[in-house]
Amino acid sequence: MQKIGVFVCHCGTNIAGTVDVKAVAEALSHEPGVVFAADYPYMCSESGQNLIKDAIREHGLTGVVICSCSPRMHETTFRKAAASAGLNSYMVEIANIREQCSWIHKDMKTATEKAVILGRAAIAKVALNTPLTASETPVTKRALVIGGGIAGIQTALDIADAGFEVDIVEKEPTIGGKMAQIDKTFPTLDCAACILTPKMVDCAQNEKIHIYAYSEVESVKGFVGNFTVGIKKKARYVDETKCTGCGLCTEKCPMKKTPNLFNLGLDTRSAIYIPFAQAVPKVATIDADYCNMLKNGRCGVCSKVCTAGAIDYHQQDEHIEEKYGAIVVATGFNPIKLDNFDEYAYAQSPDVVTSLELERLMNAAGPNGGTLLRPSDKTHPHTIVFVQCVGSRDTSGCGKPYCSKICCMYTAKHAMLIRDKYPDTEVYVFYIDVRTPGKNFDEFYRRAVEEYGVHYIKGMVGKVMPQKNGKLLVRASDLLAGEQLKIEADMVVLAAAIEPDKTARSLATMLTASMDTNDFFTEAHPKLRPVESPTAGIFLSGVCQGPKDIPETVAQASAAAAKVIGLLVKDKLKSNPCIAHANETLCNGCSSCERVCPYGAITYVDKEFRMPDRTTKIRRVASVNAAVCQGCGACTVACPSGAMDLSGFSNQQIMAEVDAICR
Amino acid sequence: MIFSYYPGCTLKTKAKELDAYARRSAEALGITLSELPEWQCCGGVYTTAEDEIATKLSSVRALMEAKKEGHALVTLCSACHNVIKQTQYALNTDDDMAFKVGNYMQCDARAEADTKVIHYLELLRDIVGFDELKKNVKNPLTGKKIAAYYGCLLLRPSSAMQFDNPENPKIMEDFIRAIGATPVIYPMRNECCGGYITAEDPAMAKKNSTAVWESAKDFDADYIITACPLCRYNLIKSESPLPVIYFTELLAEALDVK
Amino acid sequence: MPISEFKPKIVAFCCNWCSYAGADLAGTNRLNYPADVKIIRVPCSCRVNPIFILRAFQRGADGVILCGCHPGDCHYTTGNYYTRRRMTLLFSMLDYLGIEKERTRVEWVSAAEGAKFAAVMQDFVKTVTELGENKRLEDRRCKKP
Amino acid sequence: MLTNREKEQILISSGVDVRKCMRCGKCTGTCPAYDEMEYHPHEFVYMVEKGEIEKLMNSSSIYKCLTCFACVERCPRGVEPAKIIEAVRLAVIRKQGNNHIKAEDIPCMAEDDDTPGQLVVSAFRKYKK
Repeated sequence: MQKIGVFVCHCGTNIAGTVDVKAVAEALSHEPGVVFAADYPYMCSESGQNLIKDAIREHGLTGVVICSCSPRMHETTFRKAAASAGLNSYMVEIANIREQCSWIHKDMKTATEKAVILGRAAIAKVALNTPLTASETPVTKRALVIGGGIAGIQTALDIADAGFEVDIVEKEPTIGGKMAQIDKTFPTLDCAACILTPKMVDCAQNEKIHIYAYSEVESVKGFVGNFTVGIKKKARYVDETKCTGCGLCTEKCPMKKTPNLFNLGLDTRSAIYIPFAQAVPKVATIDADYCNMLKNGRCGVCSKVCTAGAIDYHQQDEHIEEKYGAIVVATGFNPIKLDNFDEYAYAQSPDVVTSLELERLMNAAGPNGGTLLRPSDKTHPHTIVFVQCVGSRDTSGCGKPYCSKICCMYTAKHAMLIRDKYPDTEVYVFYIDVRTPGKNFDEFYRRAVEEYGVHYIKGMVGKVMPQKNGKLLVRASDLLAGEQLKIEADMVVLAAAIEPDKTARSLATMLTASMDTNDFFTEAHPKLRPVESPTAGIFLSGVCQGPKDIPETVAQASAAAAKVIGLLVKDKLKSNPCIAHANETLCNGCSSCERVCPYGAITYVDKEFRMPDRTTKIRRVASVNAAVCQGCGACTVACPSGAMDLSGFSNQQIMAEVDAICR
Repeated sequence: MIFSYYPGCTLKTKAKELDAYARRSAEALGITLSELPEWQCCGGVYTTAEDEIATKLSSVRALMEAKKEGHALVTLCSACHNVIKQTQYALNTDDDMAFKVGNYMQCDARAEADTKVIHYLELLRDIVGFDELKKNVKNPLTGKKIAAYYGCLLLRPSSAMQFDNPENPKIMEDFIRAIGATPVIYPMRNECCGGYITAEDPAMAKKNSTAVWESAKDFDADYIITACPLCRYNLIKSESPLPVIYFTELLAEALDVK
Repeated sequence: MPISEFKPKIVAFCCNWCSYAGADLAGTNRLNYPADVKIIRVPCSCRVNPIFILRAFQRGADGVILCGCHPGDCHYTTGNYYTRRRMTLLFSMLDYLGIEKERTRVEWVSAAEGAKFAAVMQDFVKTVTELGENKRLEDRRCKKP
Repeated sequence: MLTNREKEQILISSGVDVRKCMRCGKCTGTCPAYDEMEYHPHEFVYMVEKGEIEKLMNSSSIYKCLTCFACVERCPRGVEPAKIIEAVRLAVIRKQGNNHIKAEDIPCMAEDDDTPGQLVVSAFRKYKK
C-alpha cells in the first residue's frame, strides 16, 4: 500500500503569489495513495525540511512529492532530507510549480489548475518509484598512459607526482615522441631537447613510473576503475636489464646502411641502434629487418663486443597483463604521406622536404650536424620556399579537411631560424591564411616578417619543377600583387598536414572510445569535458584528440592527469543509479541496444534459464555494466522486445506521467 | 584477344602513322583490334558544361556500339580517349546527365554504355604487360634517351581518367624501358602544349609548346614521344629541335614491324 | 467547441540537460507561454519511446513536442541524433495514420535559450489550437464523460 | 544590367559550387594561360560568386583557357575553375551571332598541310555554337 506525502511550497510569494497553494494541497490530498498533504512557506528551509522528515517518520511515507522550484535547484536537498528520515532518496519526486508554472503565468486560476496537474503527474510517477542505491566498484590505483610523447610524459609525471603508480606504453624503443625530433620550439625558440629530455629522465627515475618501451597494447578488458590490459613487449634482441647503453655495439655493427628512422631516413645508422643520445630507456635495439645475424645467422659482432652480455638473438615477444583504474590515450600524430601531392615533386627531388625533415636537417644531432645543407648535393641553399597547407584544409579527397593548426607557427619559426643563421638565404612563405591565435604567437610571426625579412606571399604554390641545373622552379600565384611567380629555389619545404597515428583506430576499438571521421578521438563534451572520452575511465591527452601545439598539449596532458587523479583517489566508485537494466526473460540477445550505446556499457552474457518443462536452456542476454552506463536511455527505445528499461525513468513511470497530464 | 577499336578522325587523315603502327604492333603482340563498324568523331574536346548533352552523344554511341560488340574499347588518340572517358564518367556520376542522355538515345544510357574503355598504353600495361612486351622486343632501342610527353588529356581530370598518377605518371616511362630505351623525366611532361588554342592564338600555343620541348631538351632527350596528334602538331609548329614522334612508331620499330 | 474556448492538452518532453534547463530559464526570465503545456523531464531526448507519444495521443493529448539539445551538443554525445531519426520515422507513420504533422514537433532548445523555449511553446500551442481537438487516435474509453 | 539569372545559369551549366573556394590561388599558380588572361581562374570563381558575370563575359580571357584541367586537378577544395570558365564562355557564344570563330576562318589553316582534324573540330566546339 502506497503512502505518499505531498508538500507544497509557497516560496514566499514566488509560488503563492499566483498559485493557490492551499487549494493545490487540498486537491492533491485526494489523489490515490496520498496520505498526507501540507503547504509551507519555505520547504527548503530547515523547518520545512523537518516538516518533511517528521511526516515521513510519523506516517511511514513510502513516497514524497514536493511541489516547489525546479528539481535542478533543490532535488538534492530534498533527497538528503528524505534519506535522513530513513526513506530511500530516490523515492522523492519534484513537481516544478515555480519555474514552469507560477513564474510564467499571471492568472491564479490557470496557474493553480496547472500546478495540480503537475502535482498529479509527480504523484503518479512516485507511486511507481523503486528504491535505488548507487552501486560501488573498487578502483585499481594504477594508471596506464598509451604513448610516450610529450603528452604521455607530462600526464605520467603529474599522476606520479600525486602518488599513484603509472605505466607508459610506447611503441618506439624510446619515449620522447615527435618533440624529441624537433629542433627548436616556438614562440621562445628554446631547444626542444633541452626542455624535453629532463622530463624523460624524470620519467625514468620516478619510482612510480614504469616505462614499457618498444611495446604495444594488445587488448583491453574491463571498465572504469577495473581495466585489464594486455601489453606486448616486442623483442628488441637485447636484454634491457643488462644493457648499459654504452653504444659500443652500435659502433662495431657492420650494417651501417640501415636507414635512420629517427632522422626520417635522411641518413643511415647501424642495424643495432640507440635512437638518439638521450634515449630513455637508453638501451640498444636490433632492427631485425637489417641485422645479418637475425636474417641469415652470419655476424654476431654485437654479441662479441658487448661486455654486459646483453645481446640475445633468441629473444621472443613477451606478453604481459596489467590492471589499471584509468587509461590515458596519448598516441599522437604523424605527418601525412605526400603520395597525393606529386605536383610538389616530393618524390622526385630530395631537395623537397617536409617540415619535420627540416627539423632534423637543422638539428645539431641531425644528418648534417646542424648546418643546413641541401640533401642532394650538400651545398648551402640560397633560396628556400615554404609551402603551407599541404594536405590541410583539403576537401578534394587528397588530404585532410581540417586545419593542422601548428604549421603556421612552425613555418614562421623555421623561416626565422634560417634568416637568423644564414642572412644570405632568401626565404619565401606561401600562405592561404596565417593563423596565429595564441599567446605571443602573432607577435612571433610578425617578427619573422618585420625583423627577419621573411617574404610572406599570399597565394599557393601550384607546381615545383626540378630543373636540370639542380634548382627547383616554383610556380605559384601572388594573389595580392595579381602575379604568377616563378621562383628558382634551392629547397622547398612542405608543411604537410598532420594526422592521428595509425595505431589509434585499432586502439579506439579496443577501448570502445569513439573517434571522428578523421580518426581523432572524440571528447566527452566538446566544451566542458575536453580531456575525457565518452567512455568512462578513458582520458585523452595531446594530438590524438585534435591538432595542437606543445603548450596546448602539455596543458591538456596535465588536465587529463588531474582527471585521472580525481578518479584514482577514490577507493570506490559510486555511480548514478538511474541506469539501464535488461529484463533477462524478455531479452532476445539481438544486440540492438549494444549498437546504440555510446559508452559500450552493454555486453552479452550466456545465462541459464529454467524452462517450463523443467529443462534448462542457455540464452544470450544483455547485461549492463553499472559502472559504465550513464543513463541516457537510448537502449530502452532501441530494444525491440521491451526488455531494456531505465531506473528512475522507467517506461511505466513516464507513461504514468503522460496519463496523469492527459487525464 | 579481341578488342573494339575507336581510331578517331585524325588517325584517319593526318595521323595515319599513329594508327598504322598501332595496328601492326597489336597484331605482333597477338591482339586483334576490331574497328567499330560505325563511329563518329568524338568532337575533339570534352564540353564540361553539364547542360551540354548533344555534344556528348557521339561518345555515348561509340560506347554503346562497343557494348554490342561485346569487347572492351581501345582508344589511341589522347583526345578521343579523354572525351570518351569523361563522357562515361559523367554518365556514371551525374544522374541528371544519365537521364537526359537516356532520353536522347531512348535507352538506359548508363547501363548500355558501361563498356570498359582503355587506352592503347593501358592495353600494353594491363593486358599485354610490359614484361611480356619486353620479351617480344626484337629490336631494342638501347641507348636512346626518350622524353615521354603526356600532355593533359591522358591524365586529367584524374577522377575520370584513372590513367596514372596525374602529377608523376610512369606508364610511358615504363613503356620506354620495355622497348629497351632510357626514359627522360622532365617537369613539363604533363603540362599543356596549348592544344586547340593554336586556332585562336598561335603565339600562345607556340609559347606553351616551346616550354615543353625546352624542358625535354634540358634533360638531354633525343626524342619526344606522344600519343596525341595535336600535341605533336603544336610541338613541331613551335620548331622543336627534337624529333616528335608517336609512341606507336617506336613500338613498331622495337617489335620490328615498322 | 468554439475555437476560442478550446484549451489543448500539450505534452512536452524535455531533456534534463538542455531543454528542461531552457524551460527553467524561461521561468526565471518570466517569459509567458500558455499553461496548456505540461513538461515531462527525461534524461535525454533519446529516452522518449515513440510509444510515449502514441500513448499521449491515445489518452487525449492534442499535441506532443519533444525538446532536446542542439545536434552536436548532446550530453550523451549522440542521443539527439537517435531522436532525430526515430521521430522522422514516427512522424511519417503518424502522418499515415492521419494525425496532422503539426501536432508533433521536435525542437532543439539549449539551456541558454529560455526565450526560444517560450517562443516555441507559444507557436506550438497556437498551431495545435488552430488544428482543434485530436480525435483520430483518442481512446474514447479513456475519456471522461 | 546584371541579373542573378546569369549567375544561376553559370552555376547550373558548370555544376560547380563556387562557395567551396577558400581563395588559395593554387589554380592560378599553375595556369598555363596566365599571361594571356585578364581574369585568372581564381578570379573567375570569385567574380561568379559575387555575381560580376558581365565583366567576365566581355573579357577575352574566356577564349584563352586551354581546358587542360591543371586547376581542376590541383584545387584542394574540388572547385573545378575550368568548368566555370567554360560555362561563362558558353553563356557568351550561345547568344546569337556571338560565334568567336567563323567557319570561313578555318580554311586559312587548312592551307597548312599538317593541321590535324582534331584541331579544327576542337576549335569549333570551343569557340562556336
